[in-house]
Amino acid sequence: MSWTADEMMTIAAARRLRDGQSCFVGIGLPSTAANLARRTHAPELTLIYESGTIGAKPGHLPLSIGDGILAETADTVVSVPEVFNYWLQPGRIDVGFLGAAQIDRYANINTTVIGDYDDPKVRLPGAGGAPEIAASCGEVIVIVRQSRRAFVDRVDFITSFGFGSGAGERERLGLRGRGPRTVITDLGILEPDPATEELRLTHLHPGVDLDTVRDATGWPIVSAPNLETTHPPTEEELSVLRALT
Amino acid sequence: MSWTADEMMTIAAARRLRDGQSCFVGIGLPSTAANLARRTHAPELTLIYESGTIGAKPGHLPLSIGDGILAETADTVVSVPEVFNYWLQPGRIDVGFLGAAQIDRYANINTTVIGDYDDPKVRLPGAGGAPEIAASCGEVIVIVRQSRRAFVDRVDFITSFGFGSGAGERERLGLRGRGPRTVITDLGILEPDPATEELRLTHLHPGVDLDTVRDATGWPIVSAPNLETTHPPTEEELSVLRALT
Amino acid sequence: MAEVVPLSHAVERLVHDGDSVALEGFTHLIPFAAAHEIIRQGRRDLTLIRMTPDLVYDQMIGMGCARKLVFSWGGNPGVGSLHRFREAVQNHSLEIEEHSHAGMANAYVAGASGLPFAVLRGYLGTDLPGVTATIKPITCPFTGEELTAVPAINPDVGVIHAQRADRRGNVQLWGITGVQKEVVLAARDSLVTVEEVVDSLDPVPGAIVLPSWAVGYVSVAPGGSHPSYTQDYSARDNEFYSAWDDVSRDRETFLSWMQHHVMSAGRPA
Amino acid sequence: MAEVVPLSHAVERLVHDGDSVALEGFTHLIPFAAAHEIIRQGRRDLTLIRMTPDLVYDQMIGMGCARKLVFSWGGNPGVGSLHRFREAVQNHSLEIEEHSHAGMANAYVAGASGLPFAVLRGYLGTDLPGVTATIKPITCPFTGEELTAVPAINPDVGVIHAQRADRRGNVQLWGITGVQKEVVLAARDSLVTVEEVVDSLDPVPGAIVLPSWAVGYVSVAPGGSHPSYTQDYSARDNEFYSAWDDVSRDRETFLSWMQHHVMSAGRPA
Repeated sequence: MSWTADEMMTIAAARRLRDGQSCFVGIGLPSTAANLARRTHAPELTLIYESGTIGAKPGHLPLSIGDGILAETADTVVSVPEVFNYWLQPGRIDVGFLGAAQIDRYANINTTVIGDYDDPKVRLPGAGGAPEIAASCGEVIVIVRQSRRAFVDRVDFITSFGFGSGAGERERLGLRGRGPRTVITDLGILEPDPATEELRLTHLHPGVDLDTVRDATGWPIVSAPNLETTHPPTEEELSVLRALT
Repeated sequence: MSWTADEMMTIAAARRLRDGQSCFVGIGLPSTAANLARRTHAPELTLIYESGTIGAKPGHLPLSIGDGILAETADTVVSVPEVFNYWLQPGRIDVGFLGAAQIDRYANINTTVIGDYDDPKVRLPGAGGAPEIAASCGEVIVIVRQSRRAFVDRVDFITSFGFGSGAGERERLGLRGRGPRTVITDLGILEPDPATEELRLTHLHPGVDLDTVRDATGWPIVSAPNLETTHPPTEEELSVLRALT
Repeated sequence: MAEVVPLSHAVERLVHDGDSVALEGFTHLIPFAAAHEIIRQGRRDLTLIRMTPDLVYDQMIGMGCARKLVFSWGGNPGVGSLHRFREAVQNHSLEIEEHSHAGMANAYVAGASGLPFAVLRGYLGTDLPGVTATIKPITCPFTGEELTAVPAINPDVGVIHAQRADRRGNVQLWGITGVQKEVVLAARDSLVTVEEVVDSLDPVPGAIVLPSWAVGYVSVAPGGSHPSYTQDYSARDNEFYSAWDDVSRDRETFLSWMQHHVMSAGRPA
Repeated sequence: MAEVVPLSHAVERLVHDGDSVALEGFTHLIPFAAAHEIIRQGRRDLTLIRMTPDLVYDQMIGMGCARKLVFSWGGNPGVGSLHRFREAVQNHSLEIEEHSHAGMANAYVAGASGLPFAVLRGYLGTDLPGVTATIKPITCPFTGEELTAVPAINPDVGVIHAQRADRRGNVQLWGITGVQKEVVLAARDSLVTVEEVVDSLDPVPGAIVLPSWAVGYVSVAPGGSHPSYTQDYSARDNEFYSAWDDVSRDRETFLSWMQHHVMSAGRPA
């Protein structure tokens, strides 16, 4: 059986969600991974989209965070202020699932601009719900394809706070969530070093070597002492994922 | 035809409501008057109760501000935070209709305690929605039976702000509504002097003389230069009121 | 995920002496059955929180459950006074923290929102800030305007009554929904009594749904809002509210009534 | 009371050069018909306010209506960039005021509530406060904790699309309702386009109702949310969203598309 790097990435992300958790889902890869998890090992996963749909059980993947299928299948639909104020902000939601245009060694995320804010090389979409998802969810999973363009030493703009410039900063700011504990890419999995909060490689996906990861990372990335290889996709994971997309 | 002083009071209050207005209604006499108005000259009066029922059209008088008949007949039912924040606070509502245990010469209202707050002679129910109704409605109508016990020189406790100690205070506090423009009693109608905001008698109900009002008022009440006699209840007003109560 | 358990079990697990407890329901859906179980279990030194204490807290205060009351309107709606509440305040046996409805509603909103305080246009010019320490001025950082702040309410336990739940513990209520969503979300743990448990919650106009994972315990208590009401299940017992004036005016009459109607009533299964 | 008038009349009366205008609808119920009428009427120097500019503001920006944009996420959902928006920002022809969703949602709530500002746990640690002057710290007067304040949004005109209204101008919408209630209540005046006007608004689960007296104008615009959607009336045209990427990438292609599909389209009756 064969699979693409994107399939491995999505499956690895889905596996990180535990059954019974609540998950604030961004659109795109996070939504695919969360829906895959709900269809495989985590049928009791509660999906929450920023459009206010709580407990959505979409039969097909939505293109946007506000597709009709989300409202029609949700346990309840609340207003957008309510989803941010009553549900996200108090830290009720276990996992926030984010993408990124840039991410740096301390897991800060940029989705705002490449270059200078006032004279951008590339203007990106901006923040959306991400800054508060990154602040308030119990933990954050980032899913992003690994490349030197995306994995930079320091992001051009902090749209969503990871660990700032290292350990202790989240606590100093009074952020409630534990921040981006997992970054899942098409090459492997990165997790913050418990002492420094610097992202280091903890898993390589099957068939990927360390040099490939180093070449795709804009800082001298370190491997965890117990670097593992990700379990390859199962047949079930692949077939459910392919039926979904 | 004859009528009671309470009937005259309720009818005089109902007449002050204009068709098409929105009215934040307290329970008891205010609710009776507002429902009488809606059944006579003001069919397009919008009744709003603090339970969150907007546009209630009760077929009978509710005993409480949260009776089922209010929700069942409302244009919409909103949460209690919403009715105060989105509807009352911004000054959207034309008229607030309040009762009082004590009211003073500057139309400040007490529904909290008789005597000292920390050692009350009589503990009354308290504020409810009244402080913010008095602050935020376009204007306030107070309906209260006139007696020396109720009409005092200075209230023991300001639960709801009228004009404080006189003209200009509402503006200094930044209150948006124009305050208690009308106090309707079983003896007549009091309105603030435009210069001083002190309540003075502008109408006597039919058959009531000035001395009776003076005896029932705890400060030396002044009559307006153009003191009028309230029009007696019409047959329609009386019959609708009696059918209602 | 909410656990569906008998009411007595839920109260035993949730409510402890000294807790702050908010039983909400704005005229509609007042959780009397839960209150009666708390009374029967003999809880003491509670901080009772509720916008309108109503008969439900008149009973709890009269039975000695409360050390402190946080409230905004303490009357018998459309009838008059709450005599047990009134006597307790007048003889200084109950500490009070007094707000307006707008202040309390916003304090619950802040509690549900994970914020330490709420801002409102309220209390200005009144004597309430002079007697209630939890009302403070706050200045708008953009306009310089002075407004009012109240701290969040985050009770140890939030209790509401609802029309129904499904077997997974999702709760559905409709009609006047008051501050019920807010109190459940603001509370550290929560109990919802329901008229019935059903297989699935068919959508109802005006209904709100509290997902099972945001609720602590669900207990079946048919008629559990009496003498208040449950829209589409029961009507408000206005005669009970009127008659309460006489029952509660005298302490002995009250105690004997409670003994007969609440204390010796069989515990719900 | 809302006036029910043709869309072109409503836009003529409501929207003037230089106004601040918020067209809301969170993916669902985006008021494209109203936007097209504003474009056809040639409005200029508008401050456009919207959480997700979406294609609707890509079109208005590309057609030169906007001086400034207040927003929180400027992408083509699930597709990629908004090219007219992106080009305008990159060549400095559009002033921007940038927030997060939580910040903007709360700014609308403050606007609807008659408050000058809102408080949230937001933006902490991010670079947004450094580039957006309308994000300021605020200290809790009870706990001393530092939070974030944003000023209220009170647009000159709020515009939404809804399923239906009755003849008196009461408006009903359901499905994902986003910040639509807030924008209408926060705005100085408002316009609601609807799929249809009906005799009476039968209750619908999940629906909100805006009473006629809280709405400015109602105009009938069937299909007025296309290519977004109107639950129970139309489906989202996902292909249109995908195709927009090519239409909008090049300025000339965009202008010719707009000329053909919007400018020379007959004004709605």
